[in-house]
Amino acid sequence: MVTRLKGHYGSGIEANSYLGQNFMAVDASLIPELLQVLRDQEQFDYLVDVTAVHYPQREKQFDLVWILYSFERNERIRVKTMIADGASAPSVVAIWPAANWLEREVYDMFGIQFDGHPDLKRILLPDGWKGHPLRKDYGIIQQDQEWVQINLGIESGQ
Amino acid sequence: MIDRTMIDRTVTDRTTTDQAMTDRTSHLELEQHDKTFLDSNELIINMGPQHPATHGVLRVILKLDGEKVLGTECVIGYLHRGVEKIAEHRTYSMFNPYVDRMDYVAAVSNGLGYCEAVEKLLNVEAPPRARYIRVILTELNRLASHMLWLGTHALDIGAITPLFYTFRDREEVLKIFEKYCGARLTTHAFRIGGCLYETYEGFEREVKKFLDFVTPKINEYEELLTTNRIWVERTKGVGKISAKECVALGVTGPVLRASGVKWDLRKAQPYAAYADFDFEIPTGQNGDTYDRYLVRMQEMRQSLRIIDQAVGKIPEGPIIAKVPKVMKPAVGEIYHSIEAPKGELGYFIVSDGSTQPYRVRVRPPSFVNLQALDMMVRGALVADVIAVIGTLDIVLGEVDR
Amino acid sequence: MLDYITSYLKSDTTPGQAGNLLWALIYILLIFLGLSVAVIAMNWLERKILAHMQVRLGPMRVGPHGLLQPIADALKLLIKEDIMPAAADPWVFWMAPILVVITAFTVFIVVPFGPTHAVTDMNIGVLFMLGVSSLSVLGIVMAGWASNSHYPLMGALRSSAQMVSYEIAMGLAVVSAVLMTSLNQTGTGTLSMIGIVQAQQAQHIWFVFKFFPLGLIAFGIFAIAMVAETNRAPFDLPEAESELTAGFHTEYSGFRWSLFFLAEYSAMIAVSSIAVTLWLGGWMRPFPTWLSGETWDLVFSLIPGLTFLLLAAIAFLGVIRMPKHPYFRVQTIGLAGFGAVLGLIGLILLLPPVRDRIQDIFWFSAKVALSMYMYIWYRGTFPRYRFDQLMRVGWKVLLPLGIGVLILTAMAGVWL
Amino acid sequence: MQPVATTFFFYFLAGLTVLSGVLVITRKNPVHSALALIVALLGQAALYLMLYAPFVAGVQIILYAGGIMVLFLFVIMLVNIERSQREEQFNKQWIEGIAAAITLGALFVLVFAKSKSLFPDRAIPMPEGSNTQQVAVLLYGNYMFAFEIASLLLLVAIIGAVVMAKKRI
Repeated sequence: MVTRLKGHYGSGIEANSYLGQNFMAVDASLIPELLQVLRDQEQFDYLVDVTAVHYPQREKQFDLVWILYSFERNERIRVKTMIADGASAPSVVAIWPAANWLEREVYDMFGIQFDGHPDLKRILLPDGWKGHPLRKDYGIIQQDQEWVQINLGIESGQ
Repeated sequence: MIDRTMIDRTVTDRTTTDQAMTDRTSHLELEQHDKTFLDSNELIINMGPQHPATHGVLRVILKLDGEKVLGTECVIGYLHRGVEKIAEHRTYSMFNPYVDRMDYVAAVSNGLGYCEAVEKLLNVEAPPRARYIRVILTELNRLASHMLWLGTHALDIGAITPLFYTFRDREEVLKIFEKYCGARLTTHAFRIGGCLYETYEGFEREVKKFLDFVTPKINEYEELLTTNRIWVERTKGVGKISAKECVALGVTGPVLRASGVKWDLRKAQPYAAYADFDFEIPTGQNGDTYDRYLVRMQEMRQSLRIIDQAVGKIPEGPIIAKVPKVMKPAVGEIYHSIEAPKGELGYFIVSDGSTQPYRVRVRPPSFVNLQALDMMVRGALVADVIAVIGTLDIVLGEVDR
Repeated sequence: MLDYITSYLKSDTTPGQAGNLLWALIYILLIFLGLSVAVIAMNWLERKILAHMQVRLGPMRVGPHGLLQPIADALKLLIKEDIMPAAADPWVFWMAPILVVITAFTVFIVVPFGPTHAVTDMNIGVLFMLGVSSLSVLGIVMAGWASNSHYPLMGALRSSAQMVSYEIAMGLAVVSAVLMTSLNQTGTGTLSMIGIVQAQQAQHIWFVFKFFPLGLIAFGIFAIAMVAETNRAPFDLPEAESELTAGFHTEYSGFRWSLFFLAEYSAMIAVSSIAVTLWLGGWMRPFPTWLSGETWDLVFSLIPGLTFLLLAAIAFLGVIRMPKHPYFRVQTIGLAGFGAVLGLIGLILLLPPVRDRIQDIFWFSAKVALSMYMYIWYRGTFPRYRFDQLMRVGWKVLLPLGIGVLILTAMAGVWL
Repeated sequence: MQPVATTFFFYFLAGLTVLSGVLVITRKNPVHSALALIVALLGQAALYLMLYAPFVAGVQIILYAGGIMVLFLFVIMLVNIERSQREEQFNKQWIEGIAAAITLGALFVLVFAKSKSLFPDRAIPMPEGSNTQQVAVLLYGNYMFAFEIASLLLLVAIIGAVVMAKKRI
């Protein structure tokens, strides 16, 4: 499968395996197209999860991860791509509706914009919150003090 | 007199003005249906975050035409505790108890998923005895979770009696947990590499006794509900979701199986000791609330079957593998998922070689399943929204993490 | 004075018909007190019975076996803060519970506890009861609207639609029972509550068994419709707790809320008494023809007293089973006192002059109590109907069935 | 039996009915109007009772106050009250109203003046005991045809309402 995809997309794809789990590191430009192909032709019809990992030291700070599963093959695959802070990723809601809330959560937690998402707004945190808590530079007890004071009427949420 | 005490928990959310609500729901496009001169205005109702039937602090904004639901929007996050952020600041074993607090109804399953994921990352395997104990406790937990679901679901639909029956029987499960590890709800039963506690004296006998006790009880629930006309009318054809829609929306667990997809991670990618046992995956055909109910009832029976098999042949041997005191997995990442009572519960763990995970991502089944709510209730009645929230079996601790 | 009382007791008419204002007032007072006691007892019984159906104990702390719980609750409700939402319509909000309570109590003036034990006997008794109890929906609608909040409004909408729909089926069932009263020499029926029972006496049959199974079906229709009419499970949609939190009384608290509570229970008793009067022979004792004769009359006349003695025995059994710890002393004494009161009532009821007078009331109350038990039983067993299903049952099942039974009853009355 | 304080009750009920009738047309809030109308209808029912027509009174309560007015309220509650209050009210039309009132009043006076020739001297008092039976005999005996025609009319009205309210049948 990977060779087939490689033949089609060239060097943008790097397939790998760790502890028996397959993953592909993919160039960000290939993303919506490749995922579409994975769903339509390779039967990865179930989007398990969309998430991200923050590496502040890197130039392209975020790893964006799609975890896919195929009922047909009983097989999982992870698709990873790197994107820079402030850059936006293509949304896969059109391919898997399941991505809707998952992408909203990634946006909420990391501040990654998704192009083409129907309703990209915060999901777990309140709408007016400042900051994206799962970034490495966001402290564990850090809070949006202003929001807490205005909306909860208390000095601090701690 | 349960309904009288609920009155104090009045719903109206006074912090939200009508204007703000309208703004929030402005994107809920209205279906164009034939309008007649008798049509009334749309009503926007704020269901929750404190509402008897939203199972915690879920807030659903309903756009209604009379009693008909035109659209919904879920507002979640009231219970957000930043579990994933906490994980980055704890060592692997320190984070273990935290996962119990996500799906607090099925804490054992959460712990199992996390421990197995870290074990995979460390490339160790739990010894067989530990795996059998894990299977028994996890299946008991599945029973407890399904019982709680059944009770609250029936209560939402208006049958108040099953709640007390299921709580009575769930109590027996919790007693076993308590005897095993000292905790009833957030058990922290397993450790990375196996189990910390050996089974207590008479564990097998008690589990067997529990099996004998609970089998007629499940029949009793079924007697109360399965052929009850009102129950069937309230659940049949309500909140239908097809297999295709389930897959597209990432819905897993009993909801997916009730739509006719015979997929269970315990069979598809066996973990713990599930490969050793003989059990079936119950499925439905219609994907409605009634089928989901039947599937869960069957699942309870299958769980009993698994426990029955496991308890008879727990192998001897150590209960914990050799894992270092200070865990430093090699740089890498792992995704491991198990079949929690609610669906696929996955852990995506990234290690940077230090004692603390670099990133832990939990793939919560309730969160993804809840996404299907809007699709399932459009065009239905308000009463169906309650039934569908119940049948999705969400736990807000897991949705919000 | 004594002469006056005895002369009244010997008369065979109700105070209302005799124009006896004093006795009418006494009756009204008695009914009011009796109803309040019945509602309190019902409150305790419902919680206990429901609890035992649900493997719970129910109230156990306030008084022996929670006997004082309803009183504690009533006190709590009375001293609770009375909240009126800022955006509510004060006048309508204030009127609604009063209207509901007034209608719920007014209907009792025609309820015949015995041939003479009614405040009055109206020529249009049944019609009066149905009409006045149908006014209570106005109170519910007013409450829902005046709260100016979404959930109460939806509860009010549901309840108005529900009650108007079920009133029709209920009316048809009632008419078929009224038709049965006309099966006599003159061929004229009656709407008077006392007249209906007297017709059953004259025909030596409870109407529920008349033209079997027509009477039974009509009774069944009424029994279903009366549950819907009083907003009880499984038709408790207007106050569906899991959907509308509390429905029309979501915004009510304290005393006003307790008025709704009072009205709900007295409405249940009221519709049950209609059912008992129309189909279950009213104050007639069971098996009036099959087990007739002097001996059986005596046996049945002893039952009221024996029932109370049995209750007293149960209470004393409870006393024996009380833990022998000083902590429980007050409770034990309380329960023993309660049992003693019950026993005393039982003994008084066994006295010949009392037992002849009290029989009618006892049998009537016993039948109503049975119906109330059914209410509790439904609540413990059934899930709640959905709104469209409720409407379907009302319009597509009960209404055609009611019309069919009415026509068949008329035909049976003409030809049989 | 002789009723007590008949005159007092008559004037009390009549006054109540008229007062709530006035409230019906003067209240701005339609729900208040409807509630006042209910009071008027109940007062009317009580007046029927005083006329020894208990059956009519019962029907008045069960149909008008308990049935029709509930449906009225049902519809009114769904209407946006704030918006309807801002709209032009009918009760601003004083001239037409006064004209109508004068005409109606003149008619009443005329009828009262000529009542000697229009009505028999005394209405035959109906026996209280079998009032309902007599209504039944009249409705199903003498005026059977008219009664059935009326029911047919109502049936047509029901079908018409269904057709108007529902485009797809």
